[in-house]
Amino acid sequence: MTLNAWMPVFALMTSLIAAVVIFALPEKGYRLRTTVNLGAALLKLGLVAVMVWGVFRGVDYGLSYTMLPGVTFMLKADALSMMFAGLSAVLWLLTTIYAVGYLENSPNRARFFGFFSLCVASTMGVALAGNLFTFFLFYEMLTLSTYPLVVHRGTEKALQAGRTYIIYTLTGGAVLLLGIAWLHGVVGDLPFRPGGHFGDADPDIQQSLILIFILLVAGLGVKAALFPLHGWLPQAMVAPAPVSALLHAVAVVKAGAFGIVRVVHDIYGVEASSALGLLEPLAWLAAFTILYGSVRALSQGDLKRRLAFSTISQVSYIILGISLFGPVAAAGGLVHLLHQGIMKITLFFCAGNYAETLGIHRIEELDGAGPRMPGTSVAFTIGAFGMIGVPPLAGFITKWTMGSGALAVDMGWVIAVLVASSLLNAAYFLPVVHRLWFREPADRWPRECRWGKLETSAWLFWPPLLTAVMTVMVGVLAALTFSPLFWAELIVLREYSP
Amino acid sequence: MTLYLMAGLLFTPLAWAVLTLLVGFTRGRLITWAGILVQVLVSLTLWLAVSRDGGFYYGLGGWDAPLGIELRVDGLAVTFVLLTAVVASACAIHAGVYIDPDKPWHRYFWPLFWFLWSGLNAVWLGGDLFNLYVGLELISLAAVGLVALGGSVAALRASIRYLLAALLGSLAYLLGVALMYGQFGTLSIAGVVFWLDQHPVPAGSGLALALMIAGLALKTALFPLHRWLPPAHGIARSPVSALLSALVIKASFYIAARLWLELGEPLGSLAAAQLVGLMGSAAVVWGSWLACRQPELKQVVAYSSVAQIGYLFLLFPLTYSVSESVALQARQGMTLQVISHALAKAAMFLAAGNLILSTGSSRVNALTGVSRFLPFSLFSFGLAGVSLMGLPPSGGFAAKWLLLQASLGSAQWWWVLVLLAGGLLSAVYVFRIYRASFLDGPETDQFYHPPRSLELVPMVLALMALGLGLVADPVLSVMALPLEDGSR
Amino acid sequence: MMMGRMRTGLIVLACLVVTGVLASSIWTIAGNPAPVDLPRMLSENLERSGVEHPVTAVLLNFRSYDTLLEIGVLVIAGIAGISMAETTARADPNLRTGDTLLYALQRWFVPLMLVLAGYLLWAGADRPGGAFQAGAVLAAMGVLLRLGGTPMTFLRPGLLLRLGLITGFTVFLLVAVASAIAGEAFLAYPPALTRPLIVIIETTLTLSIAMVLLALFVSAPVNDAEDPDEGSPT
Amino acid sequence: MIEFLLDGLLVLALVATAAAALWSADLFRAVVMFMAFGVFMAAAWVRLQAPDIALAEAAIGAGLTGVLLLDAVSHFGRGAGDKPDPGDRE
Amino acid sequence: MTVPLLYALAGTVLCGIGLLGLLWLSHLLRKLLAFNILGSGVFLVLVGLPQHQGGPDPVPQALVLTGIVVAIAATALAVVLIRRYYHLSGMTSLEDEPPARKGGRQ
Repeated sequence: MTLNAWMPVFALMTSLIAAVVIFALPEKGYRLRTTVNLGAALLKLGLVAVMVWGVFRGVDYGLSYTMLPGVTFMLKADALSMMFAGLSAVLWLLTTIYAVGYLENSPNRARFFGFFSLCVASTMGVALAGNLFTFFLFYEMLTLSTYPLVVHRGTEKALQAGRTYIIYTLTGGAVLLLGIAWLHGVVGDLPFRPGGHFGDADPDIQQSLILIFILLVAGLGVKAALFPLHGWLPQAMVAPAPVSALLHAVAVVKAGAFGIVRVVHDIYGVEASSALGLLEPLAWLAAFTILYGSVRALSQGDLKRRLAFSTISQVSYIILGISLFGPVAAAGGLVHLLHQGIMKITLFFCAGNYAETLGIHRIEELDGAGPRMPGTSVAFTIGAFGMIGVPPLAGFITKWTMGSGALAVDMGWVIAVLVASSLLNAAYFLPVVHRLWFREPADRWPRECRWGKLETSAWLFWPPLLTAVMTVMVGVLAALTFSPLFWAELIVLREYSP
Repeated sequence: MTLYLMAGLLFTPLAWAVLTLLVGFTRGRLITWAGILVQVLVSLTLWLAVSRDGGFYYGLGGWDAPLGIELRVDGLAVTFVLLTAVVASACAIHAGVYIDPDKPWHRYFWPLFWFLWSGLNAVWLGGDLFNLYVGLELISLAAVGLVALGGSVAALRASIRYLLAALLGSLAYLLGVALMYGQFGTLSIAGVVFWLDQHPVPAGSGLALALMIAGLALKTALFPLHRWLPPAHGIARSPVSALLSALVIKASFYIAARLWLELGEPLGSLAAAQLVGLMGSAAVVWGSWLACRQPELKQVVAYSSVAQIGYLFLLFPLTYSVSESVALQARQGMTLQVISHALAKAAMFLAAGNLILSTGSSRVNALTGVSRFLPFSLFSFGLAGVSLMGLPPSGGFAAKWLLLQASLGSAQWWWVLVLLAGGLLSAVYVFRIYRASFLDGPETDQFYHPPRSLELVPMVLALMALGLGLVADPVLSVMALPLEDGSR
Repeated sequence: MMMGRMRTGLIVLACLVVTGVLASSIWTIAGNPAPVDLPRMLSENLERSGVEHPVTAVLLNFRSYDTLLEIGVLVIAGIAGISMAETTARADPNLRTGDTLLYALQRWFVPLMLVLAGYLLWAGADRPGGAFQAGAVLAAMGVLLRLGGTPMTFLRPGLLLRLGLITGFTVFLLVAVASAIAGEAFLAYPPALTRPLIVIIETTLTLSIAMVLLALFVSAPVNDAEDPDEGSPT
Repeated sequence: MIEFLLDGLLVLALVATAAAALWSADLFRAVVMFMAFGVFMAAAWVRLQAPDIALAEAAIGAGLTGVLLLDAVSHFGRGAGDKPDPGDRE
Repeated sequence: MTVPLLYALAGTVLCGIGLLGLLWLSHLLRKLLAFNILGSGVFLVLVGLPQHQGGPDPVPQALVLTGIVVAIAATALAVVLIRRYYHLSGMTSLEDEPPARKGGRQ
């Protein structure tokens, strides 16, 4: 076993061990806990960075052993997994910083950060899984480790939301398990492989392959909040801001979308899936979800709920992208995995700041908050514009690439969808921005400023700004090597010409 | 070498039962610790020996079957011996702290415990139909004695019910044995199998198998014969409940499974297999449903046992007239389910005992705020719950996966539905406990904090149940070991 | 009530069915010959077993493991029984009756039973009879004495009683493991000593069996002390 | 032939006493019937050329169990809920 | 039709009666009687069936002796439990819930 083989394990272990240590620490050990948290986050970031470089140079990180008769536990780092791993590594660091500030002197912090690290560990596992079985392992682990975070507040409402969340996700998990087990029964243990395995699927298993695909997508669609299965997401809003940021930007929804990408690209393979006629319905479903989410977002008065529905719509961009049978569009979809993460987490951080500092939860309370909290509000504005797709921000890159991709495979209707959703985005984000900057502040806010010059505690102030800057950067520097777009094109290259 | 090992294995528990009977509770505890050490070492060595150079038959008293009694020491048997050693020691260590030594009747806990252990070993290794009957009675009476210990009305009520059910079960089994002996003139299972290989199946011998399995199903509390179980497992002291749920019901199931695997093909019938599977599924659904509606913590756990037993009986339809590979998967799934349920359920009962100890109430909704002030016991409970729900990477998940594969492989999709639905239903009652404990309780900590040793034992068991899935393959490879000299 | 009657009917029907099926299959089984002829093998090995009486040979040599465990069962019952017991509660007068019949019974039967028990024990080796029968008779005698009001203080739960309970079992066990240590299989008697060993075992067993049965008989009611049981709401 | 008749009678007696032991209205009589059943069983064992069991049955079945149960009955008081009524299944 | 077979069949009848009693009767002592009768029936089958062909067979006889001892042990224990149960609760059957604990068994 070379060191390379163990790299994924290390990347996993950093947060797993962090979780155990944090559980072991006493509630009081505030300073030590924070150190462990940040230390682990930084270490993980370093490991991931090394692996990104390695994967780019074609180093093969992976280890596998037989876990059950005929079933292998397989960890493996390829371009796609590094994209997701990198995203979660970066955002985990920021979110940890944010959470430390957000939960200052609130109870049960040991529990919170413990499960928080566990959740990130499972996300890492999802990213680095080498086959569907391993993927499922961490996928369910993610479900379990996020439940305590959702119900963290311990109020009736939180527990209700947790109930809904668990019912949705576990049922989805069961369906997914059935799909995986069935697939395993039909064709055995398949590692993820660019180009997939069913380029030449023999006709007599095609029927079951189609059914299995439906099962898999249905199972994963729950976390990805595809249209009929999205019900849990808005409810999960009761969770503390860092959690919803993580849930929506990185861990849960992305795990679902990521899984769908894996199934389409690395198990079935795009050719096979389109040959089986599976991609087009998926595309339609995704398109519908995009519009549906945006429309529902319009009517939400609660800021976080509006963001939630925006998530539902945005995540489906990824699925739409990969389900359009063509490299450029696929790159657009994949890059959105990153872009949406960065933008959405910015917005959630800001929402958290408003709530924490000014006690604002509803949109109409935001009047004039801009001058009061300039930094946060600038970040929010950038994020919102990004979502709308204002050039040269991240969202614009996504939509542009996808649009051209759609044209390349002459599916004009996608353009229409993109335009419509952008308009809708504008329709539900611009009013918020307008309220922020151009309305008279209501003076029920706490006057005194506890944090010196800053508008809020430093822990809460910097993360959103950073992510906002990223939002700009990934847009402006999209042409550079190692920009998300570049990386997505790398993935697509390996997928379409295996 | 193995001779001494076997002697030690059979002798130690009985001898320790005698020793502990002669002393009081506290001294009995010390002696027990020594005994645990011996027993665990012996079991482990035997396991290693068998996994190195295969299983063997061990003729007691120097007489081979059919005249004497032969023990059948194969991979499966020694694995269960080892499992028993682990779980029973854990329960004993927990009990040593948990049980109040001042009550005069608690001195009788240790001897009963050791007799129970010896009975379990006798059953795992037994290769002789009548000897298995005696072993079963040993277990049942010891278990009843443990439940009745302390003799409150509720305990008596439960134990009498338990006793009657157990007796009826063993008599049904014995009747089956009588028919078998009348038919084949021998009591050794291997002998019967061997004869059946050469000869056509004689008429009227199916009933024997049916009677035996019916009796054993009653002792295993298979739905709809389960009504004796929840009172008994609910009322007993937590370590006792752990023993009962983890090991005792497994003993009778183990015999039933072994009989079915060896005699099912010739003597059984498709209808019977499907019927048993159906009862198992009903147990899964009904047990979980009732577990969701229990107001008391230990009752929830007890009914979850009723449900989990249901999975085990899916073995019957999944091994009858199916391809070799499917049957193998089903066998392995069953074994993993037995082991992981034993570990998880023991952990759960012990943790439940701790929670009851610290909340001072046995009701579920008394758990409010527990997650804040004593997360440790709750955590072990939760981890055990993960295994019961069959979520990865627990042993329960591995078992479920194998059973899924088996039912898909043999195109019996209806069991697939049962497996998935069962998982979700168990999630409902497990999360019911989490929910109760996550509710934000009073600001102050008014719970009694049990000593660390009490909290550690269930945690270890739960972690083993959780990790089992990751090391399932090596474990299964030992269990697949054949006997060095085929059947007699 | 309607339900009750229906259930009763069902139960009766079920039992009838069971009986019928059982009888029919016994009839069929009786038809076909048993493949293994155990009795013959038995009689061939009888002289190696050290006793002339085949049943005793089976009980204490061929299938001695059964017997060991079975004594275990008896001891368990005894333990569980005395764990409930508190013998002073037996002082209730209506049992210490001045019943003349009982006295007569005692006067005539007790010695008789002693003799009988002794005979049975001694006969066991080569004629019908043996430890169980002897033990049972002994126990019955004890019961008579008991009913007659003899206190039998040694039956109070104490070290003495517990020793008595397990003596036979212990001896049996020691013999078993001694053979194992000698390198034989568990429970294999050395050929030379078989007979004496079996006699020793039987004698001690007789006493213990009688002891257990008596203890169980005596220890019926009860100490009113209770644990709070966990299953019940507090 | 004649011993077949005898066996037949013995079997009938067994069944009759068994039934009586279970369904006689009075608990005390039930137990007495049971002891009678034990005696008949002993006889049956003799007929089956199983003298050991016969002895054991006579001593244990008829004697000891009977006494145990009689004592229990006297403890219950003979009237204690002893009419045969539908019971619960185990 | 031989003598042992006759007794084996008689055994089945006793099994039937015992089972009926065990299921139907509610008084615990009667259940106990039923259990013993059921046991006797099983023992008859155990000895009678093999002896139907080739003469007396000591093995099942030995088994029955063991079985009888187990049965008496169980019976004696049951009597102790039942008597204590009656002593504490005044009940002779498992029919009605005692006041001591509600819930639990559905």
